[in-house]
Amino acid sequence: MLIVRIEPREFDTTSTQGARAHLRVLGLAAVVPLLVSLLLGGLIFLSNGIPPLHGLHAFFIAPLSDRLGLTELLVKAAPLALIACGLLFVFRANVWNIGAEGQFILGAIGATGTALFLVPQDSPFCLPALFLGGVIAGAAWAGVVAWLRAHLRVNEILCSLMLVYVAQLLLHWLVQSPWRDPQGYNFPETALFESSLMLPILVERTRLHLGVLFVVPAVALTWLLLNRSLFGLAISVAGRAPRAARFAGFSQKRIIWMTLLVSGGFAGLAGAVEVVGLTGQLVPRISPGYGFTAIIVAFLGGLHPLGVVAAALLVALTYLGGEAAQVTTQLPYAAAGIFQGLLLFSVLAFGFFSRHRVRFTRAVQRPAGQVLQASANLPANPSANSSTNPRVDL
Amino acid sequence: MLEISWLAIALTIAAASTPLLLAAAGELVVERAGVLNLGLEGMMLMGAVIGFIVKVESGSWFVACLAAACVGALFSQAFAFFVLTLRANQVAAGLALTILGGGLAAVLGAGYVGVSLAPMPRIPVVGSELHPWLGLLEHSPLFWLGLLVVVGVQWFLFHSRAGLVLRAVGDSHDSAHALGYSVLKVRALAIAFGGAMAGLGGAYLSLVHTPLWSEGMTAGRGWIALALVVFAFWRPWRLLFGTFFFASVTILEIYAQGFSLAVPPQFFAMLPYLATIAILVFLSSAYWRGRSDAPAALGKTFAPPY
Amino acid sequence: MEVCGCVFVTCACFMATFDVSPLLEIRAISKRFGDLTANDAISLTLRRGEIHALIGENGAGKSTLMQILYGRITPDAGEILLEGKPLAAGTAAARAAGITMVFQQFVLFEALTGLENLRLGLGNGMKPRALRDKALAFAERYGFWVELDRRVSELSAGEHQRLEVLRCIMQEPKVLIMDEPTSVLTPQEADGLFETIRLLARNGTGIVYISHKLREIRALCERATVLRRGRVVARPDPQKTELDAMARAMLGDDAVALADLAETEDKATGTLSAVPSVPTMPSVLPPRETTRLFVEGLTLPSVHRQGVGLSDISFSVAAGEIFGIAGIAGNGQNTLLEALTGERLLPHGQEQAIRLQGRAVGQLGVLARRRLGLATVPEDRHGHGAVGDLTLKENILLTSTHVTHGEDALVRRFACSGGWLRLRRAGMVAEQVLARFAIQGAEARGPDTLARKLSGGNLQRFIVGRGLLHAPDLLLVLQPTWGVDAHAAARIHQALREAAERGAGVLLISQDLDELLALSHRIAVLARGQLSRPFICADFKDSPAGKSELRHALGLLMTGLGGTSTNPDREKVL
Amino acid sequence: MVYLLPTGLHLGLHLVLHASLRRCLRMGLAVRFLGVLVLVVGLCALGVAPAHGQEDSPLKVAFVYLGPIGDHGWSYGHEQGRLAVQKHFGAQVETHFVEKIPEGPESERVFARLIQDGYKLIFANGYGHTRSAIRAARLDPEVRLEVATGSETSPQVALYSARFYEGRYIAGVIAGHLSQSGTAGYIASLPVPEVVRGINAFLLGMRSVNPDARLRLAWVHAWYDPPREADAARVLIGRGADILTQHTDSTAALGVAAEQGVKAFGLASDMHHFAPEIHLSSIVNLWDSYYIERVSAYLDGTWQSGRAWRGFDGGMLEMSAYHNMPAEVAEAARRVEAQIRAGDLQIFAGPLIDQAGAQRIAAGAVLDDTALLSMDWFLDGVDGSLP
Repeated sequence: MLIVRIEPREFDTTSTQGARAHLRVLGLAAVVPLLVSLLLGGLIFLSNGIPPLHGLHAFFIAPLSDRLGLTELLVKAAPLALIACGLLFVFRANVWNIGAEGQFILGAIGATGTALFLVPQDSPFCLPALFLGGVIAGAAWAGVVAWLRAHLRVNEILCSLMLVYVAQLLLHWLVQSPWRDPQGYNFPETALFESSLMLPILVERTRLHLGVLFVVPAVALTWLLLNRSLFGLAISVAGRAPRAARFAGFSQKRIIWMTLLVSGGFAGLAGAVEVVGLTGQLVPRISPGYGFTAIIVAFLGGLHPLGVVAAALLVALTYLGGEAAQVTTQLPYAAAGIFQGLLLFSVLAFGFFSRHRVRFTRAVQRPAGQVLQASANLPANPSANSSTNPRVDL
Repeated sequence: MLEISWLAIALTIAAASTPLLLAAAGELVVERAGVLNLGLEGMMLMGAVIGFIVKVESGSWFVACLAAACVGALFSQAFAFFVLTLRANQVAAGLALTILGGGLAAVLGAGYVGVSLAPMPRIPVVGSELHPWLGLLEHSPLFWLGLLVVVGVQWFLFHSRAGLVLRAVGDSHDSAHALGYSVLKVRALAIAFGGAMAGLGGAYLSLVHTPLWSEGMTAGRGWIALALVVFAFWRPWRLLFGTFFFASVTILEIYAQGFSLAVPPQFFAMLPYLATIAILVFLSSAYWRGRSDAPAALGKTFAPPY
Repeated sequence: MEVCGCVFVTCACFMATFDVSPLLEIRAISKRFGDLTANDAISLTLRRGEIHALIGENGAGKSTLMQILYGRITPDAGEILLEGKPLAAGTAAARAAGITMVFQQFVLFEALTGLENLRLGLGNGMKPRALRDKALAFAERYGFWVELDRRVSELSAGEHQRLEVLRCIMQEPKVLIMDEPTSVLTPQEADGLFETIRLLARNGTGIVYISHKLREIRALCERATVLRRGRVVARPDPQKTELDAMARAMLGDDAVALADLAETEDKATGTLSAVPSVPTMPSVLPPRETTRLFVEGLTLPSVHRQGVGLSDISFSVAAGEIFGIAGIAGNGQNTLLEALTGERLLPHGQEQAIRLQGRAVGQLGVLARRRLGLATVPEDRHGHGAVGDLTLKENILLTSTHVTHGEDALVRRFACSGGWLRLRRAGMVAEQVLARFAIQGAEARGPDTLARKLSGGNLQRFIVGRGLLHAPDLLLVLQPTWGVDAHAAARIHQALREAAERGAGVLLISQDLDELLALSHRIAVLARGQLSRPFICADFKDSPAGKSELRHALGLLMTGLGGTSTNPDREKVL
Repeated sequence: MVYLLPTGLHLGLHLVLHASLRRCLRMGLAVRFLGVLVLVVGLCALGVAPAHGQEDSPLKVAFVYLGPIGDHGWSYGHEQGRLAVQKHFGAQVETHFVEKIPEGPESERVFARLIQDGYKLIFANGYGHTRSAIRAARLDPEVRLEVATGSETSPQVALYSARFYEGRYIAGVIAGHLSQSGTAGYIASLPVPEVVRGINAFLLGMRSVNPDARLRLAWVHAWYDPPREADAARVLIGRGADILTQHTDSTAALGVAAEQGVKAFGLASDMHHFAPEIHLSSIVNLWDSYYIERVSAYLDGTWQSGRAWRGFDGGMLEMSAYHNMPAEVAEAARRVEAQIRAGDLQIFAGPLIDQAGAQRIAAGAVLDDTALLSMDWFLDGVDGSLP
């Protein structure tokens, strides 16, 4: 009988050999998921009658081969990275805010509301005010979750998810009724912002706007807060051992509040950037699911700020690739979802394989006679052991 | 006239609630076993597209439904593999399943968009011409299957030994393991059942409700089914009320348009979500804490001692 | 013919009683976890109707061996024969073959009823009604009563244990493994359990009884196997061997070394609750000039529905004093610790119930109390006192934020008071702690070692060292040597004594009487949430008779039998 | 600039990678994985030189569709137009379509991508594509875009649409004849003037036959949401409608109508084969002639921005064959069609009374195009309101 055993992989990273083995496994864990995803993706191309290499080229490389593609990559990755940065705080604290989509929408609403009703158009503070409006609205939406979680102990996964739909409906109501552009032929969208309320474009004739650069300080701040501040330490402790957090004097409620507010604030900022940098108005489809995709980004990035940047670029690439592949190969746009799903699954899998080894061993029970010879209080011979238990290490 | 109208409302609500009922009944079993599968949407879409394709290609309703259930179950095993064997985070794996399912279904169904089907025949009721109320009973077989599944799940969980083991696994996987029950096997089976039911729920949409295939046609019903399980306090028969309520709200929203309510329709549509939050608040109140049927091991990863 | 039959029956009886072939035979079982050899070619035989003790320190390999026997862990080598037949792998196979186990931590399902738990424990498809009848019959036969229709979450700890035992004996097992079954029981409950065990043995069940309480073993067992570091080191006869000798076998040469180490003080070692020699006790009560902690009329319900709360607790801890609170775990210790550390705040109006350094702190949080000079060593090392996935230097920050006092300048200035962390300085401080407490296992990476990489004893020393870092005025210690090897225990005791000598008040909450007697100046007993009058140890110092009298009195109080256990005499509390 | 970006990306990630290798224990695995991944992709990207459009190539014409071409509705109709263009011009043009491009900011990238790929004339068929098209047009002064049912023009962006309401009116006439209850159901998508106009026209058609006719509305708040459309159809039938029509893009309503035995109209293309036993007729959009005309104009250099709005006479509309109705009803419908085509029948002729009882246009007058293009009120007789 063959049994599969899963054992933790421990590396003695103090010795060069151990460290090398560790690096080898990590390297493997980095390359293999990619290859697996590409292989499976290639198979999907093949099954749709597209030569796999051609398809993969169209998907992953063609979109990056010109200025437009590169700038679009950044434009697309920026909101993902911003939201995911915020999600790092909650996920590390073991608070499962999966309602970033709703917070993103509220951020867009907040920025639009500020632009339409609150700011005098010629004020020099109007742009910051828009972002502030977005951040506050997003944080407030997450604050609802925080309040429910911290004070009423409501499961945050479900209530943050429910609030996404409430936010979407709120957005639909706003653009269809009170905030609808009076000159807009009843189309469900708000009036366009004045150009003074839009972020400047960085590269001529592209959509690369100033908001994309917000990612840099956001990531730096996230890294600093998580790794070098007491707040970050409190988050790590609370996420891993809530009792230890209480013991250390980190208030659980405060951590829930703070992490959710930060996460909502980041999502709100992303929503504001989207409105102020790109659309210049509020439209019903302001988010193509950024909030949900950012969850993938956070996990793909290993819950690390720099990883999040790389993951955001990669996931943005799958979106661009999906569009590009549709243009060149007629593969449905949704194929991007396949690559995202595969990537996430592969990363989950190889995260596991880098931490555990799988052994296939023969069943331990051996014929009695064989053991009788080796027993009688003698320690079993290890070499005989390994020869009778052939094993395959993964 | 009025009578007909109420009858029609009831029929419409019943039709709209069936996919929710199927998917939620499956998810309820999964959650009772201690696993939170957020991949419902993906599994429903897979069921919807495969059911539709098989129906178009084979012409048999039965084979189509069977295929949808099988594909749902198979697809859910990908989730099971990651969550159980590889001990991956359930939230991440569930989301991955949703995204992957949406993408795969779209690619698989690309050639079937716009293909037409006659709707699935209903089970005729003898004498339905005599009185309109008897017409209430005329439904597609999947509707009846949904009710049967709820009854079956109720019986299974609370009156069968296997159901007891499943609840035990969801309550404390360590204890169940110590007693020699295979936690992973029980959970894998539960996830497979959940996948099959989600697949059928999706197939209901593509085979009965519309009947056509379109990308992303579940339009968030998987997430609602997830909320429904909470709504039902993890009790199968309460699912009936839950689905009825959710479906009523979506249907009555369309009805209400005729009456020019002062409330914007969007606020009407928010009701089910707000109601779910309210239920969650209620469940977590001091009275219910520790007394609710929420499985204690829900969402926790089981790592057997090696 | 009749005679023949008689002889045959007699023979059969004889065979049954003196069956030469053992019921269970464990042959050369080996198991390694990474670098650790948990079991090294262990063999053991169990006869029918025998109660066999398996003795060893924490970490000696007892639990691993039993988990292997029960099929939860697959051994690397060796085999198990039950009635001469090899046992297949897996828990299910072991249970089917007639092996059951009463776990130290209950294997019960909180959300299910007692009856459902029994159904799950029995592999057959018996109808619930028949099962209930059978359960009641068994409960009657073995003389205890269990609530079957309520959810387990609503039952008490004793009822949990009875349910667990009932579930095992209803399977009419051939082999019953009991892993420290008395750890949560009162002596009276334990006596009841012993009766049940003897009855089972008389009916032919082979029982493996795991414990390190040697007195229990002497009372119960016929044979014993002593494990140390994964090997069988002795097979004494518990009825004949001196307890002292068994303890030495259990501790091996370390015990001797330890005796040398602790020569000047005493021989107490945390885990050796059964070491027969009464340790020397502190001889003088320190002068009671400064009161560090003053608790008066503290009443607090438990957060858990079935937990034990506190009712009207009063005591005080003076500077330089070690105040011991004895009591079996689950009698309100956790509630008391949470109330004292500030993890739980007292309700409004009760601020005065706890006074630290003369200040009412009932409404102050953990940080504020820490600033007032409180340090704590909680019971759970992993997940409470330390976080396994964080490094030592990060762990050292856990109790150091917002604190600015300490012996030297580095300690005073390394901790952050909000905002940014000072990781480099924290690393230096962690290194100090590592060196001062001779902590092993962190040589390679120093303060960057993950806490979980340290062994239990070393991590506990680290936590104690961290507690002493800021020269606390009051040190709260809960079960400091639970599951810690003898060497580490001695070090920890020494550290506590030094802290008291330096002028700190030490509150030691423990269920280990030997530890308490060895360290404390005064000892009170916490039972069912109530605290007894404190005993001044110096009063009993004079004779061995006095010591055993004290031990006896404390034991009675711990089991809830002491006459004066209810309200402490407040006059005497100072 | 073009080459700086990937190089920078590459360098940055290289730094990430090295840093992470050094501190291998403390950092997440996936970081390194992604580092490697993006590095690989970045290097590949560097290796591929940007493609430049070649001269003397055929005119590249792109079609951007809101829905799937298989919807047998709106996008399907446009796809028929594209095929006609390709057939008409042969090697002179190269056409290409992109489907399921949602309205909103994301569509701008699709336009930009197409423009970058050298497409010079782009047709899009969602009103929400308008703003994106205007913005994207700035990328290339030579590019011309056209948006069907769009909201605003620019020098590079033209709008085109059909006078669907003419077909709606004829459908209303048929419904007026056939409806037993005098009540028809109308599944509406979004409250844009386009939809509002169709609803009013349908009611006017019905009332031209049966002055007491009523029209019930059900909004589904989407152009394409089959399950919701099916729900709405069921609700309308439940509320007494015995004729269904829809202003959404799927055939779901026809499916429900077939199931419930209620007669229904199709939209955008001939939907007869979806429900042969209950399908009455479909308002078919014909884009062939318009597309061919505009492509020729671009090739000739005579393309001009503007707003094209044509009905039966302009060849943008036709009614598919009439089924499931008495011959005299079909005859009446044909007669009305001929009148509209000839300009003898003004659909929005006064007096028109809105729901609030106000007279929108007096007897003898006709609503002009400006009023039609911004219509946001319902006639008396419509059960329902603008959401």
